[in-house]
Amino acid sequence: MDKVKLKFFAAFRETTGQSELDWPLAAGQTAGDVLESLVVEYPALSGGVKSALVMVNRRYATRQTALQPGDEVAFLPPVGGG
Amino acid sequence: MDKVKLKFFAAFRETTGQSELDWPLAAGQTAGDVLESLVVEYPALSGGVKSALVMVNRRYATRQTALQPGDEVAFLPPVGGG
Amino acid sequence: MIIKITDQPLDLQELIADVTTEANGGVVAFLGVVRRWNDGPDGQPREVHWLEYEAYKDAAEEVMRDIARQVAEKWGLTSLAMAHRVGHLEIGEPAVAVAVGAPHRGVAFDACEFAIDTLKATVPIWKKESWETGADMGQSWVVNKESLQES
Amino acid sequence: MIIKITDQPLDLQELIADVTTEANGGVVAFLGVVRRWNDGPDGQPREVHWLEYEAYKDAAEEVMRDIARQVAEKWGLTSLAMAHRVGHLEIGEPAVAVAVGAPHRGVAFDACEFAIDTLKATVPIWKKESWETGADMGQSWVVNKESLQES
Repeated sequence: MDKVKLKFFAAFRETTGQSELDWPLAAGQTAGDVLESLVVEYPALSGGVKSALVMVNRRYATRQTALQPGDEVAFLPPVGGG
Repeated sequence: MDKVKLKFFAAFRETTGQSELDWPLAAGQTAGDVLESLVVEYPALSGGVKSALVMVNRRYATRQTALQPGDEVAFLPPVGGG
Repeated sequence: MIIKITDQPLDLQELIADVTTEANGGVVAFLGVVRRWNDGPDGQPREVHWLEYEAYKDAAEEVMRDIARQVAEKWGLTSLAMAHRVGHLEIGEPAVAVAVGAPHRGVAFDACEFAIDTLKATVPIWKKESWETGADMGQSWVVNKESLQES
Repeated sequence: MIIKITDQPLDLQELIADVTTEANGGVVAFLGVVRRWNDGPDGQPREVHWLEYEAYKDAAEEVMRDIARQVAEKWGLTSLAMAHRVGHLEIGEPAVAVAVGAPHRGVAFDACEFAIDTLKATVPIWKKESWETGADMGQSWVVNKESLQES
């Protein structure tokens, strides 16, 4: 099956206990679809990811962005740099 | 006779050929009075000093400032620091 | 152009040298240093023990390069360098450094402030703070008020 | 508080350390560096060989301390350090350095820009420029456009 690579940082990394995960991708799925399936597996994420920003291949994207096999997808907690 | 100490910088130092000078001070004279007597002695200053700022004892003053014997008086060309 | 996420101590001189050219006489730098006192979510100050910064490194450097592109578009002939440290930081250590060189200083001030404001809103870096208030202590992920969020 | 006119090379790190406190996490610094190209009085760029700065030292330091007092009055809990070099300077050497520390960075940017603007308008320092245009060369006292003058 096709896959994407999910990356987790900060609170989401701690909640999932993972820095990255290979995740199944069905044809035509968007970042939002993947996020929904992720929350089913990790219900503890459901509160935090509501306001999460999305990156696909290290660039900002949206929940509507269509994914390709092999894409690197990250849902980001609000940032705190500086 | 009472005196003040005049200080010259930059173009005025070059024009007078002096870094400082003791200058006679009559009772009741202002910085402007001293400047007038200075220009009589150094006519080459007359153009430059029109826009000169005045300092008395290292603080900004005006041509109307009354001088005391021993004061340090400077007429400053426009500044160029930074 | 220096743009980097690093686990090494920041070297502001290196960034300044990077943006100082024969045409750029005005250099403005911003340094963000770990403070001992920081306001908690209730607005009350709490004492900070240390910070731990984490970055999505490749993406963070990409977003920082994008900030440099925005600065070049807005202000023309400017040079920008930015570095952000990750890992464990103690009080007084610099976490972020930004340097901007420009022919005229007004532009350098504006561009440097824009760069740090935009970094705090958009660059994927997170900060965990170890704190105590006297009555209480803990470790929290601290979010920038400027942080962009999905609404 | 470091406030000085000096004939020694400027040390920005020293100024930054001077304004970085446990409360002041945001530090903004300005560095003015000798440029190779500077506009002449006709607006045409001319090549600079070197600069020679001269100060009314005691008065300059007094006016710089007054700028620090104005910054404290306007912006409260800020720290300011300023140094200006005198004597012979080559291209690329810093002539002036200003550092401001404040609890919040917006204040540090505003106060630093105010300090350098006010320095350029009021501090009794003069600059002689050795220049050439190709067709012509000379040495001129160069006046700041911000310079206060008796009208």
